[in-house]
Order: sequence, then structure tokens, then C-alpha cells
Amino acid sequence: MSFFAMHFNYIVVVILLMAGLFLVFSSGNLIKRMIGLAMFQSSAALFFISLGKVSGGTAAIAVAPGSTEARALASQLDPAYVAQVGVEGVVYSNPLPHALILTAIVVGVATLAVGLAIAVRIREAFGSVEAKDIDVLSRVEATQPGPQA
Amino acid sequence: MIALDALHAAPPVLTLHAPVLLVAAPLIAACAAALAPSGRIGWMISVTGSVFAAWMALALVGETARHGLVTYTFGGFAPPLGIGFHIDGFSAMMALLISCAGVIASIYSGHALTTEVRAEKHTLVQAGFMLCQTGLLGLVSTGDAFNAFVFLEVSSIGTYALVAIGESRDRRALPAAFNYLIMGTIGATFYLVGLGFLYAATGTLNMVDMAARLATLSDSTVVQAGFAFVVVGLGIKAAMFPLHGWLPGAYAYAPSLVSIFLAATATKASLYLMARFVFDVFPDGAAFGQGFIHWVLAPLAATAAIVCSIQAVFEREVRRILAFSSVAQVGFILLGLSVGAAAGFSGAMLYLLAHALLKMTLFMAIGGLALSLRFRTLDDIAGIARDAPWSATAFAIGAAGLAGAPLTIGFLAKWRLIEDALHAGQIWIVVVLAVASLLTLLYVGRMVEAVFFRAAPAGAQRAKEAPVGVLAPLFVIAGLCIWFGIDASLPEQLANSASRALMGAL
Amino acid sequence: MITLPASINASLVLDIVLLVMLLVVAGAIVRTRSLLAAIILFGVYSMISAIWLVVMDAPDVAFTEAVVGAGISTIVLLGAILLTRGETEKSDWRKLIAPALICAAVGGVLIYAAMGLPDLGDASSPANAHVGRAYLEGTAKDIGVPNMVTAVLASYRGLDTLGETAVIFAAGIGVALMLGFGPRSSLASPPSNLGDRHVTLRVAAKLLIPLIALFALYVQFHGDLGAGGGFQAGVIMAAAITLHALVFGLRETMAAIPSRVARSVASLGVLIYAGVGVVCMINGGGFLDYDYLFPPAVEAQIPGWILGDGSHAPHWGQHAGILLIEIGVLLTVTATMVTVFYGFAGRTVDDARREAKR
Amino acid sequence: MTGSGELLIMLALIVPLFAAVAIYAVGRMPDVRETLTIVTCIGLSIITITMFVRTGAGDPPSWVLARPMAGLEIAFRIEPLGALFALMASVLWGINSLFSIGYMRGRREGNQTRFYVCFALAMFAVMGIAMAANLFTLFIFYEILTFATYPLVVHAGDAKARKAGRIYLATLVGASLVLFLPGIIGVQIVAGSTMFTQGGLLFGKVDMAAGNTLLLLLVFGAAKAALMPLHGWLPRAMVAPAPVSAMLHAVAVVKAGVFVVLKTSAYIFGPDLISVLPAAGWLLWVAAGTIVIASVIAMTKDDLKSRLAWSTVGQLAYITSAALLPAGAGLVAGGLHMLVHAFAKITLFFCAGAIYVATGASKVSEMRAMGRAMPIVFTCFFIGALCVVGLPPFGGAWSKFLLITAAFGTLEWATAAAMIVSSLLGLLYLVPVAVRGLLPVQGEVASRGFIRPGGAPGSSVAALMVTAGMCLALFLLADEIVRYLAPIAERAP
Repeated sequence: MSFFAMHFNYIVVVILLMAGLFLVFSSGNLIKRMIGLAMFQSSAALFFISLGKVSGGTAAIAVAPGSTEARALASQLDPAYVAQVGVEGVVYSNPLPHALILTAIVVGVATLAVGLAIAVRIREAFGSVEAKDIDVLSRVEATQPGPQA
Repeated sequence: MIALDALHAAPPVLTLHAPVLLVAAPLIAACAAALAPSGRIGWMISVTGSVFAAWMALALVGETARHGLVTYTFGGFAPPLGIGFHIDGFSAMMALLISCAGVIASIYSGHALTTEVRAEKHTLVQAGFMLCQTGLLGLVSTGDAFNAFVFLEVSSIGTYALVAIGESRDRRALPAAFNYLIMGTIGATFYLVGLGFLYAATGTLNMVDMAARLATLSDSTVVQAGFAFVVVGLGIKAAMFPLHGWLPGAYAYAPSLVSIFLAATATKASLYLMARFVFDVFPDGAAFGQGFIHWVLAPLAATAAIVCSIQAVFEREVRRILAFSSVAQVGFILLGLSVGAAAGFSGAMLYLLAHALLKMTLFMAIGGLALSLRFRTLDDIAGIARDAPWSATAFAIGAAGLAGAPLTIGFLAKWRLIEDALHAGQIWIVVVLAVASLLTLLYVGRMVEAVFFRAAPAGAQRAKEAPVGVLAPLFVIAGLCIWFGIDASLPEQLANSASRALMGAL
Repeated sequence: MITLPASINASLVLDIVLLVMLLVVAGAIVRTRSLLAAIILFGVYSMISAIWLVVMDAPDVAFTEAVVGAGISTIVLLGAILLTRGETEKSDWRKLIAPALICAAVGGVLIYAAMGLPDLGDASSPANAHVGRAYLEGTAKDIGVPNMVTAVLASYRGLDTLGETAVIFAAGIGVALMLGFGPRSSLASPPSNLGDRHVTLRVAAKLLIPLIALFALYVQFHGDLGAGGGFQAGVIMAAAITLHALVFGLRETMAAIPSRVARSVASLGVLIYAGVGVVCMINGGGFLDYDYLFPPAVEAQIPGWILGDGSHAPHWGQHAGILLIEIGVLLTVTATMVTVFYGFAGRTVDDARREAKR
Repeated sequence: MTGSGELLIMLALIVPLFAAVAIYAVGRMPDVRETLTIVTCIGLSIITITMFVRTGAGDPPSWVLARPMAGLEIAFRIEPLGALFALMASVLWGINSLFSIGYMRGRREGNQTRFYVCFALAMFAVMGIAMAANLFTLFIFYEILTFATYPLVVHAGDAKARKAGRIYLATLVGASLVLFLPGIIGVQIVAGSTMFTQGGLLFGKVDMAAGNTLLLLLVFGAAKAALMPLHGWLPRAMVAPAPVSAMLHAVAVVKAGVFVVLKTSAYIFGPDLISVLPAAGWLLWVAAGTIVIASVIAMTKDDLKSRLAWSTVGQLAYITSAALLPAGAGLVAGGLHMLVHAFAKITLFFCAGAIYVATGASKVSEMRAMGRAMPIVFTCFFIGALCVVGLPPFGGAWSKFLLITAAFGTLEWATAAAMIVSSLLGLLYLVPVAVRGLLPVQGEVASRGFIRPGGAPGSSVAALMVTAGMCLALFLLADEIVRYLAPIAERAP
């Protein structure tokens, strides 16, 4: 049970990832696909953050050693544990995944913006954001004999 | 004959910072191009930035030939704490390829853009193009796996919109770009998830450090999952069969500036990263790595080479023929890589260079014709050699090279590829290469036959010869295809040095 | 194995509860056919993620997720569906089998692999023990800012953030190329904005906009002390401008900040960032090595009181470098968000037809 | 003398290449264009004669043009077989040009400039093939020959010609990509080079399996030699104008194919290795089959050019057999037959072309009694036919004699039998064409008159007279040539 609890995050992350991917593949609506894609990307973020969590840790913002705050944080934890994994008497979570994921989230929103911009242009050019309609119109275009004047 | 290790392209100060200038120059040029008051000035900035980057790449080629490895530390923090660039022969070759393709494409764009894109967008197109170049150059230079993700996205995000502006010529560019965006993002996210697993196993993002730590780890499911996701993610980006669905549309409907550059570089940069992971980051002889190469990579590559060539044979639209051909040729390169552990990678590397040159020639010749004629299918370009003999000649050179005709770089590359496969004792790969070459000949033959030996349909639109601004870069590239077919010492040295870099551990 | 103190279980429970909520919301997003509902649910999804991120000790990320997921993403998505049908077409269940199988298979493999991952919160896992720990131990000495995420982001891995800024810039270019140049009938027609009819709204907006901008600046400059930074500040700043456009009309806003200016500022931000790197290089360091931002002669002139007690090495360069690049990020993000907003706002179906004819 | 040797090779390549460019440049002036062609032929012939003589005098020229990659050289070195091939090709090119001028003008063909340009390019390729010092170089020019002759095959531009062109390219390039190229690269890997070496490059370097594989790849890969089952392109290529069929599909292209087989046998495998390789025996059976089957099919063909083409398929297989006989017994005879058959077959094609220009007749059944109107043409056809069949006093007699003797000498009964049977069949399907033209059955009259005033063009008739004369002359020169070629069958020093 404890093993399951300690890996629960990863299971959820995987399910969310796949839910996003499923949405991308299964939905015929371009906007819905973009939502799926955004979900997919943000789930990858959850994965990294879960990796960087340290039990009993605090956000990686330095607390002055020996300050009241530091003592308050340390008092909640086993001193032996703090001595082993703490930095200057405080246990911090890992800042690296946080920094990485900040970047990844930004990449995600950039993708979303560009993708939706293209979707809007598709709507303007084809009159629809349903993949089915666009496919039909594209295929009609492909079978036109000559070049389009 | 130029010996690369005697190449001192830039003064020492610049050479010292060449790795970063290689990437910073196009980035700054992108910003400057966005600020430019007119498309013309934007174009000049873009050409300048590309030329500077190519200069730096040349300097790095010389450095890597002398020292084998050039490292550069960012922010004063040595890896794995900070981000480092890690440039060996393979990176230098890719950087030179990308930046030279950038130079050619940007010179070409001076004329091409004016007919393809509305004038007010020119500065932004140039900026996007330079960002794309920045991303690819960063991708091949960096030694940090996450940094590679960032650069991958810099190039991708710029590219999506650039593909989409092909809508002014063919509105199918929009769904193609959207599809490309979806698949590209899924690929990048797969890569990111894979990286998460590898990070969980090793605690580092630096490739050298990762390789060192992986070598001490036993084969765990975490590492295997990381490997699988990284490879699948990059496989999508590299249009590895069967993950190539996005490519034909993206290449076919993009503006010619974009398809030229993408055809020469984009999938190859992702291939670069994949090769880095498969051959360098993962320990030699890791069971799943070897199994992957023999049971997944090589069969898929072979399927790609055959199936996509067949698709190209039956395709009617000219640009889509070339696009399917690109997927097939990626298969050729991957087949070369798959025998690399036994026979060296120089065949695959040479093929990579050759294909970049040849595809660029073909797309550029087609793009030059498209300036005066709107066409889609082979029927539309029937007999075009009469109206535009020079473009048609360049097209024929590229086509001959693709088919592996002697006295072109395509022939020597194919030769080396088959030689490597025979060296490795992989007869079936030789057979696949030969059959796929035959199919290549078929679709190339169809194109050439249409251009040269068929009469234009009565009442068809007449094409005009492309302007000098297009013909000049076109013939530089076409000339290189032939020059390297007679004296391939330069690409051969590049390929050998890249092969050595990939053979030796990081 | 270290025995975990009781308090950890509380946070674990919170963690699990939030994740279950995420699952529920995700399921709802997948099921719903209403686009509007999906978008709102996605905003909810982001908000829950943000809360979860706080539980996971990642306030910076939480902040970003909140402004991005619940802010920009929702706005952009709403802008995109404004002129389309609000419902997706009912999909044939047979067409769902293949994607479902693929996802189930990939998911199964992933879950199997994930079972080999270290326990949640394991301080001695490779992820937390190797480089991650080195940052915790080194930040005070190397960088001298309290927020270690900012230290990693802006200094240790400053190149990533430069790339990130370039990505945003690229997105701005992309949106501008797609949507930035069409005709805007809403700009030509007489303004009919929320603000015309609602005096209260106008007054409130006039009051709020400077406050939001001020908050943005606070977030900006507080970045190396606590959660915050250029990106979050930029989004908030853009929100102020968006609010202006919503209340006073797009035309007014575009007169104050023309789209060309917005694009130029976006590129300027990247230039500032890259420029900092180049200056470090000229002064003899590596690219983005802020310790070389000032030539030694200049650095000697900086009075000690500027940055407090001096219990650590002064790190003038690091502080100034982070400050400058964060300003670059702020400019690029603000300007890009404004560009994106301009692109999506004010397009009508008529405009699209006119554009198609050109 | 090294310098002058290099210059000679350089000239042999540059002259046709330059001619191609120059012909293209003056394409609008037919007289200048054709004068240029003839002058170039004469110049090239002088060069090849010089080479021939120097090689015979034991001073073979050689030249390394480029080193494209490590281990690969574009290099040239002349040996007796190559010198003979170059000489034969350049002289026949000249005669053929003479013929073409009459034919092309007489038929008012279009695209004549492209025709002459491609011819010149084809000669460039043939020179390269003849002089190549290694398989790599040879392959390059072999491929150029394919591509340069493709436009000539599709000259008519109609659907049938395009289809023939597609089959032409697909078979020739296909075989060279799938078989020849891997074979060459295999040689490169086994031996470290592809240099033509006296006594055999691979001798002592390969095991049986590799040797068999390489031999099969190289012999079938040279599909220009039209060994069954890769012969289909040759009869189809007859859609091309007669000069193309005459020059390329009796001389340059097909002879390049058997030349490759001869050189491969002599210098890559060497007589000793060929003697022990089982694959050589298998190939002899294939060649014997080809000889017989092609002759039988030729008998059934009513279209004269088609009949000639099938005859060519058979005769080429003679040379392939000769190359593969154990101990190099047939190499010299094969070389001689290559030469003799070239002159004889070009004569026959010239005659077919002349008849076609003059009367529009292309079927054997239409040619009865035409000899009255065209006695010279039909007499020359008779000479050519006898030469191909191998009757004295024509060159073919010697080459056939030597071939059959060699086959018997090495106890290759099947080969010998096939050759004899096929010669007899040749007597049945070639000679009667001339005989029934010249001596019609009582009361038979020509089915057609002249469609061109004056009959066959003068220059064409002159050309075919020259080649028919050569068939006779070769009967006397055969001994000289055999002596000249003798070194190719020598063993490793």
C-alpha cells in the first residue's frame, strides 16, 4: 500500500498524459485537439515536479540559517533526516525540475498560441475547424486537374 | 584538396567564442530582422546573420578536426551544473550543413519571398527563419539534453508558422502546418517525458555526465522507458517511419524558402540528436540499445526506404514526390547508422550531407519554377525544360544525384553506404538499398521525363526562367553536387570526422 | 530507509486528493462536447495543478501555471472559438478504438516503467541527490540570491531561459504572421465597448490597470527573493493592457501601443538578454557569465550597501545580470502577449472573407 | 613519355565532350553541326589510333584524373582490349555519322541537334569505358553511357518510344544498381581496390562463395551485354532511328556490356580463378541458352531490325561465353569477335536503315525483290550476314573458328554445340533476306518503290560500303589482332 501511495503521482501523471494524447488523436475538432495537447504537455510538467519533491521539504527559497523560520521548518521533521538531507539545517525540494518546468510551460503556451492562430486561419480558409470537413475540402483540391489560377 | 585540420577560418578571439557566436549570431539577426524597417533590409540582415554563422561553423570544423572536441561553458558554471556546448566532429558537420543551408536559402529568399508572401510580412518571415536556424544550430551544438529540447522548440515554433504562410499559394498549407504542430509537439513532449525518466535515473541532464552514470547503472525499466520515449519523440521529429505522416504536407505546401531549408536540415537535426542518444549517451552494448538497432531501427528504416519510395512513385504532385522521397532517404541514412557500430558511420554521414545538398537543389529548382508558374502535378510541369532550361538543368542534376548517378555526390554517398553495409556483413541491407535505389530511379525518372521529354499540354501556362537571384544560389548548390561527385574529399573528411566522433564515447 | 514524520502524510493526502480531482476534471474534458465547457474545465484543471504545485513545494511553477493555464491559455482559447460553433461533432465510437488502444498500451508501458521510479519524496534519489543538491548547496556561494529556482533559471541554466525567451518571441512572430495583418472591421467601426455603457467599469478599470501594472513590477523585481520573475510579471503586465483593450476598445489600445511597436519590443527583450551575454563575453568571461558583467574596475566602484549586509560574496554581476535578463524576459513576454491578443481580438468573419479574397 | 600519355587520354575524353558542347552551340546551322561531327570523329580516330599503336608498342598511357574518396580513383590505363574497343568505336562513330547525315536528313527527323549531342556524349562515355583503369571508373562511364543514350532511344517522343525508354533505363540502370554496383563494392572490400590487374585482381583473395557471388553480380550486372534474362531492353530499343540502333545497339552500348564482361573476366577474376569458379560454368549454360533461344526467336521475327536485335542478343552471348571459358582460353577470340561482329552488325543495320529511308520498308517480307533497285545495299547486307554467320572470306570466320575451337578445347561441349547450332540458324534467318532480295523467285516484284527520290542517300550507301569492306579486310587482319590481344589472357606474373 505504501509503495502504491509513493508511486500514485506517477500513475496519475501517466493517466493524464494518455488522456491528453487520446484527446489529440480522437477528437476531430482542432480546438479540442489543442486542449488535449495542452493537457498532454502540462502532465509532463507534473511528472518532473513529482521527481523533484523531497519529503518534508520546503520551496527552494533560502531561509536564513538559524532564523525562526528555519527552526520552525526543521522542528516538523526528524532531526536525523534533516541532518542527512538538509542544507544549512533546512530541507528544500529540488529546484532543478522547477526551473526546467517553468521553461516547458512557457513552451507549451507558445505552442498553444501558434496552434490556435493556425486553427483560426483554417477556420477562415476552410470555414470549419472539424478535421473531417477539412479533409474533404483538401481532397477535392488535390483532385482538381490543373493548377489553381 | 583542403585538409580540415589546417583550416583556420576565424581569428583566435572569435574561434574561442565560436560555439556561442554560431547560435547567438542568427538569434540576434532574428531580432534585428524583426526590427527592420523593410523586407529588403530584413533580408540583408538575415543573409548577414547566416553568413556569420556559417563562418563560425567553418571555424569550428577546423577546431574539431584539430582537437576532436570543443567545449564551451555558459554562465561560468561547468557542466553538469551549468549548460555546456559540446562540439565534436559530428556537431561541427551538422552546424556547417545547417548554416550553409541557411546562407543559400536566405540568399534565395530575396527573390522568392516577393512572389510568395505579402511584403508586409517579409521582415517577420526572415525573423522566423533566423529563429529556426538558431534553434537547429543550438540543437546540434549543445551538450545538455534539456537545452536541446529548448532549442528544438525554438526551431519548431518558428517553423510551424512559416509552413502555414504557404497558405497564400495553397490553402492546404494550413492543415499541414497544424498537423505538423500537433505531431511535432507530441514528439517534443515524448522527448521531454523520456528525459524525465533519464533524469530520474541519473540525476543529471548533461549528456556526457548522463552517459557516464548510465554506464554504471544496471538495465532498469526506468532507463529503458527513457530510451524508448526519447527515441520515439525524436523519431517523430525526424519523420522516422511510421511516424512521418506530418512531413509530406509540411514540405509540400510550405513557401519554397522554408521547404528548401527544412528539406536540407530539419529532420537531420533530429536524427543527429537521436544518434547522439542511441550511440553516445547509452552505454555501448546495452542490451536494449543493440536490440533496438537490430530489431526496430533497421527494419523500420528499410520499410521506410521501400514503402515511401513506392508512395513517391505513385504520387502525382511534384512537391509531394520530393517529400515522400525525403522520408525514404531518411530511411537510407538510418540504415547507414544501423550498421555504424560495426562499420563506422561515414557512409551514413556522407549520405546525410549528400541528401541535404540534392534535396535542396531539387526544392530550389522547383521553387524557382513556381515563381512564374502555379503547378501541382507532373502534368503541369510537362515540357518545362523548353521554357526554363537552366532551372530544368539544375533540377536534372539534383534528380540524377538522388538516383545515384555517377559524377554526383549521390553516387559516392550510395557507394559508401553499400560499402559500410557489406563491411558489416549485412547483405539484406545491401539488397534493400539496391531495391530502394531502383524505386528512387523510377520516381526520379518520371519527374525528369516530364520535365524534359514530354510536350507541354496545349494551351498550358508558360513558365519563365527563374531570375538570376534564384539561379545563382541554385547553381552554387548544383555545382557542389557535381564537384563533390568528382572530388569528395571535403564531405568525406567531414563525414569521417563525424563518424569518429560518434564511434568514440562522448 | 528514513522513517517519515507524520506531517509528510498530511501533504501526501493533500497530494492524492488534488490528483484525484485532476483526474476527474481531465475525464470531464475528454467527455464534454461543448467547447466552452472544455475550455473552462481546462482553466479549472490548471488551477488545481497550480494548487498541487504549491503542495509540491514549487510556488514559482504554481504561479506560472496559474497565470498561463488559467489566464492566457483560457483567453486565447476563448478567442479562438469566438466565431466557430461551440460544439464538437459527435464522433463515431468505432473511430475511438484505435486511439484508445494506443493510449492504453503506451500508458500501460509507462506505468510499468514508472513502478521502477524512486518513491515520491525520496531525498536520496538520483534526481534529488546529484545536480539538484549541488544547486541547493551552491546557490548561496555562486549566485547569492535566495530563490534557488531563479538562480538555476537565470544563471546556472541561463541559456535555457534565453531559449525560452526566443520561443516566446517565435510564438509572437508566428501569431503575427497568421493573424496580425488582416483587415479589422472592428477597428473601423465606431467603438462599442464595454466601457461606453458602463461608467463604473471604466472607473474601476482606470483604477485597476495601474495597480495591476504595479503588481507586475513587484512580481518582476521580487523574482530573486521569492516566487515570481520576468515571465509571470510579463503576463500580468499584458493582462493590464488587455483589460485596457477590453474596456476602452482595441482601437484605443492599438493607438497607444501599435502592433508594430509591440513586435519591436518583443525583439528588443531578446536582444537585451542576448546583449547581456555578449557583454559578459566582451569583458572576458563566457557567454552569460554574469560575474564578468562589469569590468573589475567598475565593480570596485559599487558601494557595498546596495545589496545588504554582504554576508556572502557580493555577486554584483550576478544580481545585475539576473535583473537585466529578467527585464528582457518581461519585455518580450509582455509584448508577445499583447501581440497574441491583438491577433486574436477583433477578427470577424467578414474580415476573414475579405482576407481570403486578397 | 608519361606526360604525352596523359595528354592522349585527356584528349580522348575532351574531344567528344567538347564536340557535344560545340554541336549544341551551333545547333541552328545543320551544315556546320555535321561538319563538326565528322571532324571530331576523325580527330578522335587519330587519337585512338595513336593509343592503339602505343599500347601495342608496350607503352600504354595511363592517367589518374581524380581521387573522389579514400580508396577510390577515377583513373585510366590502356590495355590491348581497351585500345581495340576505343579504336573500333571511334572509327565506327565516324562512319556512322556519315550514315546518320544521310539518314536523318532523308527522314527529316526532328531534334537533330539533341541527336548529335547525345551521340557525342555517348562516345565520351565509351572512351571512358574503354580506357578505365578500374571498375569504379568503368562504372561511372558505363552509367553515363546509359543516360546519354536514353534520349536517343526516346527520340521519336511518342508513347511507344517513351515506354521503350523506360524499360531501357529501368533494366540497364536497375541491373547496374542492384547487381553491378554491389558487385563492384564487393570487389573493393575484398581486394581493397577495383584495379584491373594482369592475371586477376581477386586471384588468391576470395573464397568460393564470395567469388561465385561476385562473378554472378558482375556478369548479370552488366546488363548491356544482354545476357538472358536481362535482354528485354535490346529488341525494344529498336524504336530508335536506324543510326542509333546501328551504332549503339550493335556497337557502343552492347559492346560496352561484353567489354565489361571480358575485362572483368580477364583482369578482375583472371583466367585461373575463372577456371575454378563453379559460377563460370553456370553462366556458360545461361549463355549457351541465350545463344540458342535468341537465334530461334530471331527466326520468327519479320521486322528486320527486330530480327537483327535478336541476332545481336545471341552474338553477345558468344562473347560472354568466350570470356567465361576456363583458363582464359576464349578471351582473345572473344575480343576478336567483339570487333568483327561490330563491323558486321553495323553493316546490317546500315542496310536496314538505308532500305527504310529509301522505301519505307521495315519488314523482311516486304523486301523481296528489292535488290534489283538497291543492288549495293543488298550485296553489303549479304556480306554482313555471311560475316555474322562466320563464313570465309570474312572476319567472322576466324572469330567463330577460334571461339568454337576454344570451347571444344576446354571441353565445354554445350557451349560449342550452341555456337554451331546458332551459326546454322543464322544462315537461315539472315542470309535469305539478302538472297531473296537479290535473286527473287521468278515473277516476284518489289512490293514497294522508292519513297525518297533517288533511293538511299549517297552518304549512307558510302558508309555501308566501307563497313562491308572492313568485314572482308578483317579476314586478312585477324591474325594481327589475335597477336595484339594475346597479352590479355596472360596469367599473373
